[in-house]
Amino acid sequence: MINRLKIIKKVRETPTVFSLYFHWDAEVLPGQFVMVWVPGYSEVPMTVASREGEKCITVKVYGKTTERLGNMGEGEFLYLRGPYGKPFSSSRGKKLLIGGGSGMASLRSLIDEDSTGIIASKTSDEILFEKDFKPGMAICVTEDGSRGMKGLAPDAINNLDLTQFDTIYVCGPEMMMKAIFDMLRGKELNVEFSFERSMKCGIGLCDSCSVDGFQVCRDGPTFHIKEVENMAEFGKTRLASSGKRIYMK
Amino acid sequence: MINRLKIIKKVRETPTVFSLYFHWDAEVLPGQFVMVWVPGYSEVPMTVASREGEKCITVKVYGKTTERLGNMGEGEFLYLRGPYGKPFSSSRGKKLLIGGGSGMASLRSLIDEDSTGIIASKTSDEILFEKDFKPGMAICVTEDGSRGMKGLAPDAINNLDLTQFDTIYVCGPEMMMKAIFDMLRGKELNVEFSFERSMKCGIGLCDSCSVDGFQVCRDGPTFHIKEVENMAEFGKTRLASSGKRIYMK
Amino acid sequence: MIDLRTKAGGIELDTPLILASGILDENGYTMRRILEAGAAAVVTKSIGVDERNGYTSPVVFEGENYIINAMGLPNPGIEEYGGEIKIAEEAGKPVIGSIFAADAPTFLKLAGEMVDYGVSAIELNLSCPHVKGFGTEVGSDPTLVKDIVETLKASIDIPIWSKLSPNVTDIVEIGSAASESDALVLINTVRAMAIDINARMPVLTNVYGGLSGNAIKPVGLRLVYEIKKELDCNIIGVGGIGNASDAIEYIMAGASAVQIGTALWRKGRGIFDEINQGISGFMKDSGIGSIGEMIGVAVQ
Amino acid sequence: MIDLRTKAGGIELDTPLILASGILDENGYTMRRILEAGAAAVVTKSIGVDERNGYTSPVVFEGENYIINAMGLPNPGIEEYGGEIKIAEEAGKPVIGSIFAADAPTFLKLAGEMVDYGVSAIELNLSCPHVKGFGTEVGSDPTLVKDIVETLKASIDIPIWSKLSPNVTDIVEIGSAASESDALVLINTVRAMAIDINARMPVLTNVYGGLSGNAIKPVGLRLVYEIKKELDCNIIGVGGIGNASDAIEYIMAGASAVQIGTALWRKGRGIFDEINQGISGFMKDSGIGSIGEMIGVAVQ
Ligand SMILES: Cc1cc2nc3c(=O)[nH]c(=O)nc-3n(C[C@H](O)[C@H](O)[C@H](O)COP(=O)(O)OP(=O)(O)OC[C@H]3O[C@@H](n4cnc5c(N)ncnc54)[C@H](O)[C@@H]3O)c2cc1C
Ligand SMILES: Cc1cc2nc3c(=O)[nH]c(=O)nc-3n(C[C@H](O)[C@H](O)[C@H](O)COP(=O)(O)OP(=O)(O)OC[C@H]3O[C@@H](n4cnc5c(N)ncnc54)[C@H](O)[C@@H]3O)c2cc1C
Ligand SMILES: Cc1cc2nc3c(=O)[nH]c(=O)nc-3n(C[C@H](O)[C@H](O)[C@H](O)COP(=O)(O)O)c2cc1C
Ligand SMILES: Cc1cc2nc3c(=O)[nH]c(=O)nc-3n(C[C@H](O)[C@H](O)[C@H](O)COP(=O)(O)O)c2cc1C
Ligand code: FES
Ligand code: FES
Repeated sequence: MINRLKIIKKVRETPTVFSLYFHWDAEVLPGQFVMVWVPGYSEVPMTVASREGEKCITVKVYGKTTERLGNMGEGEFLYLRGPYGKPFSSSRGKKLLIGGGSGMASLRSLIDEDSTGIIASKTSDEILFEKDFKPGMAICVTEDGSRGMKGLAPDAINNLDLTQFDTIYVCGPEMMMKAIFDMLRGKELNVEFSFERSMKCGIGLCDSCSVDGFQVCRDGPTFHIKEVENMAEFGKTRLASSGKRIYMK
Repeated sequence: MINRLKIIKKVRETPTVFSLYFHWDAEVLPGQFVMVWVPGYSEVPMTVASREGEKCITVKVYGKTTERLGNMGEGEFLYLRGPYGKPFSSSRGKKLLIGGGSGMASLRSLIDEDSTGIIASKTSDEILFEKDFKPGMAICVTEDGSRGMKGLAPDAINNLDLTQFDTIYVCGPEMMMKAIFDMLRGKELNVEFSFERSMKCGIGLCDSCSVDGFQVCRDGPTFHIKEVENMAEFGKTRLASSGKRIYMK
Repeated sequence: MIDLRTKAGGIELDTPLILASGILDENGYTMRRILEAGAAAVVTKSIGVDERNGYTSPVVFEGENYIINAMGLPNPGIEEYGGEIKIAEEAGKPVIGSIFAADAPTFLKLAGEMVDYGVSAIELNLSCPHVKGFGTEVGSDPTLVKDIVETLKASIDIPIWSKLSPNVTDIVEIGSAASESDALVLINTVRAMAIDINARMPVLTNVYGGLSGNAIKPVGLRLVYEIKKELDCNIIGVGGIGNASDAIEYIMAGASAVQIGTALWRKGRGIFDEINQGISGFMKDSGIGSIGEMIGVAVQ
Repeated sequence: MIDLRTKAGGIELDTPLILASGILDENGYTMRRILEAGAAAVVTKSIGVDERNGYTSPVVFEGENYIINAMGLPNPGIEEYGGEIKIAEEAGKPVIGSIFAADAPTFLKLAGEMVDYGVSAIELNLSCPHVKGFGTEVGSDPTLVKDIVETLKASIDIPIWSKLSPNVTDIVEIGSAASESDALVLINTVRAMAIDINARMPVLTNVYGGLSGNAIKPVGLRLVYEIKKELDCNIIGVGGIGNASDAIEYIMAGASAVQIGTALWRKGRGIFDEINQGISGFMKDSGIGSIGEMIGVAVQ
């Protein structure tokens, strides 16, 4: 079943990131996603956040389909199916949210009074959701140093006492998550990752999103650090659209 | 879905009528029926009664399929689908049950402290369920006079004050029901009939059971006398297995 | 008020909803009641020359969202059937006479009698999947189909509809053979069966039957779309239509009207009104003024 | 302990449950995990000579009890695929290599490479319904099918399975053409489509796709039964199997083993254990000692 939902509000978050708000009576838990069909273009996975009583997707423009989504306005319609995937196992307590690139979009539902954010991006332009955190609770990191710390997300972690957090949530490019994973593994911390592998079916049939035999669309996208520890493919290899094995660098 | 249910008890009611008891957790209301499949034979409609905490069908042997059913014993299996049909609209209060032939089987669920029965059959051998009524509450009518009154069901009705009954229920051969209908129509009595037209699908598709555009399997088998009043086909014509119109006599 | 009228297969219909052949159309009183309940037309049970009782029960198997049937083309024979049509016609709406036979001359004879009974169109059953010598066995042979359709078109003055089977390798080939028809009716049931593992045998006495209902909608839709795209002829869609969206999908795939059969099982006669209202509601919300505006719009 | 072993298509299996081609079998790690979860064997994604990305999304449409897919045969090409098979084989169970091509020489080349990769059998995809030039377009031509099967049987030493399509008029004709195969695998998906009435267009980018899941079970069962009855060859059943009863129905219709695909959508990997247990339970309750005792018992 494909849902057709009217865009009731559009917010420009950065020059390339837009939030599209809509009414939808489905129950969506933090970490779950939908497959958004843009007729005539393609279908892409997007995390859904519940914001201000409405649902919302936050789209970072990368290619043709996300560009079309970014150009959509109030009154236009979203076509989507879902929600899919395993939500984060907990969303309460003292939280550290580490988001790189559009990854922060997947964590947005979790932002509350108790959350600290590490928001990583290339430049200051692309810093996402800083204002959604309590003042002083968002740490920005940019590759060019144009905002906050200069560096990458892992660099920001070094300065924090991680044991103060009930849960640490991480979402971003796989190589960034891998770097963070390598820092945090074996530390008895409660860490949940949200994976972003390319998806075709979204429902556990096509194998295009799989990591170590787990379907990110079904067994994930959220995985606990304990599950990630045994993954031979994580941060190392993935399949291209054809199924050809590609080695990440 | 075809249910397979073990026969846990068999009771011989008359030389040609047998009750087969079984456990079944479906909710079946008085007046509803099932389609009983006898593999290798055929599939036939049978009313289900709830008796002594179990379900039960009471089979009068007419042809090959009912003969095979009559020969089945404890431990053998019934295959059936349903329940189907509209139940009687009420089953409380002071009741008069008029059953002819195997028709009394369809009324069995209704027999209680408050019921009076008119049990009609050809001979004394075939009187059904007399003992299920309170002593003195069952009036027997036989065509040959071998038990109770000599005559047909309608003859027994003449002696009763019908206004004392909250509901009158009638089931039997259509010509018998027609005779009773002709006696009772226009009398402001609350009468419900249970029709027995031959059935193929049991689910409102094949048209073989229809009376005046109503499907006995779906709109019936129970009909209120007010509904019967407008039926041009009732007691007059029916379709043969081929669909050929047959005039009843 | 939304206008639901449509012209399909050479006849005018108040709404796009027609009762499909073989469902509740053996008895004239039933057809009349279905017309009164909101069907724009009914197609009769398929009628042959001789009386047939059909197969011994079980003749239907009930799945969760589908039916498999092997009725075996029961029918009283064309001579006896006129009375039923007369009763149905009292509703003042079109009755379409469905007929089955093995060759063109017999089809012609049956059609001629149907014309005498006053039907508005003839539907040729070239597609029943479970009776030897009829239906699909006839309808999967393009030469025979062409012969039958052309013979009837040459002598019969009312519209001729050809009901085709999904059980063929190449529907476009068969559709072309039948392209002189005033409408192609797509689809009849998909050949199928059911087994009971406790009884260790097929449930239907005839073993093979035809699958209908919800489960075949994606198949019917595909055949309608394919024929519309490749042959662009007049089409009446049938197969698994159970709600307004299903009906609109068929129309957008190219159907000028649709037939409803198995859905009567779950929803009863009320389905005609329900779907008519659903289509009106959709058209209103979408700013669509007529059925014609929707026909085939999804075809790329 | 109930013995679930079966011999199907020339190989020995611990249980009758095999993963169907195209579902969770592009990545070696996934196949390995499915084998560990209880599948007795896996069939790989269909592999061709050249790398293909498949179609642009949407490539699946989700119905209530069915899926329509048009993946478009994405695959890395035979040269690249060996590594995945190696990973899958670590589970120590049979891996069957599915291949697609347009002619016998290409099928032969692909099969040769699969043999080198160590697969236990070859499955010929003669039935994908939505890619031009492959699948059903090949598999509906009896002469071509015969040529392909005989060419492979003459040179390849491991068992050859032919996976056939339900989208043909006469399955017995195609089955006969492929009868030298060690098993016929029935069925691939049924050609179908979905339309979105709001978008007013087909949902799948490729328009046409293949119907799978619960909705096609009665069709698959019929084809297995028909082939068993008419040709009495070794059969592997597939199509809409979602629980133990479905699997047993296929076995009673004549299948020596079954494949499971779309059911993983609703039930995940756990389905293999669930169905194995269900089959054991049924056999115990019914006093059946081996899978072999059930094969084809429903065929009349
Ligand atoms: C579970 C899940 C949840 C997601 N949630 C969100 C979300 O909430 N918001 C959001 O903006 N995106 C999200 N994504 C990513 C999003 O699906 C992709 O960005 C989108 O599919 C790109 O589509 P496109 O057709 O516009 O770009 P494409 O044409 O597919 O890509 C254009 C270029 O951008 C690159 N690219 C595409 N996506 C990414 C990416 N995510 N990171 C880095 N490079 C990329 C491609 O490699 C390519 O070079 C999610 C992905 C997954 C798997
Ligand atoms: C809704 C409904 C509920 C029913 N409930 C019961 C029930 O609870 N118990 C029960 O015993 N029967 C019941 N019947 C009748 C029962 O279905 C038939 O008796 C049965 O189908 C006969 O099958 P057969 O194959 O044995 O006989 P057939 O071979 O079909 O018939 C053999 C001969 O008996 C005649 N015959 C068959 N049935 C009847 C009948 N009911 N009355 C008079 N003559 C008949 C036939 O005309 C034929 O001449 C019910 C019927 C309906 C429609
Ligand atoms: C019980 C039953 C009987 C049918 N009999 C006929 C028939 O006599 N002639 C015919 O052309 N089609 C017959 N059909 C096929 C239907 O007309 C229709 O094509 C098919 O069922 C698909 O539509 P549906 O899914 O809406 O039922 C029959 C179908 C059913 C279920
Ligand atoms: C997403 C998807 C991809 C498929 N890909 C292939 C394939 O590459 N080769 C093939 O022979 N069959 C393929 N099939 C068909 C399945 O193997 C199977 O025959 C069909 O889906 C019916 O079984 P099911 O109902 O259990 O899924 C695919 C099916 C699906 C749903
Ligand atoms: S996207 Fe297809 S299995 Fe995950
Ligand atoms: S028995 Fe078929 S309609 Fe009633």
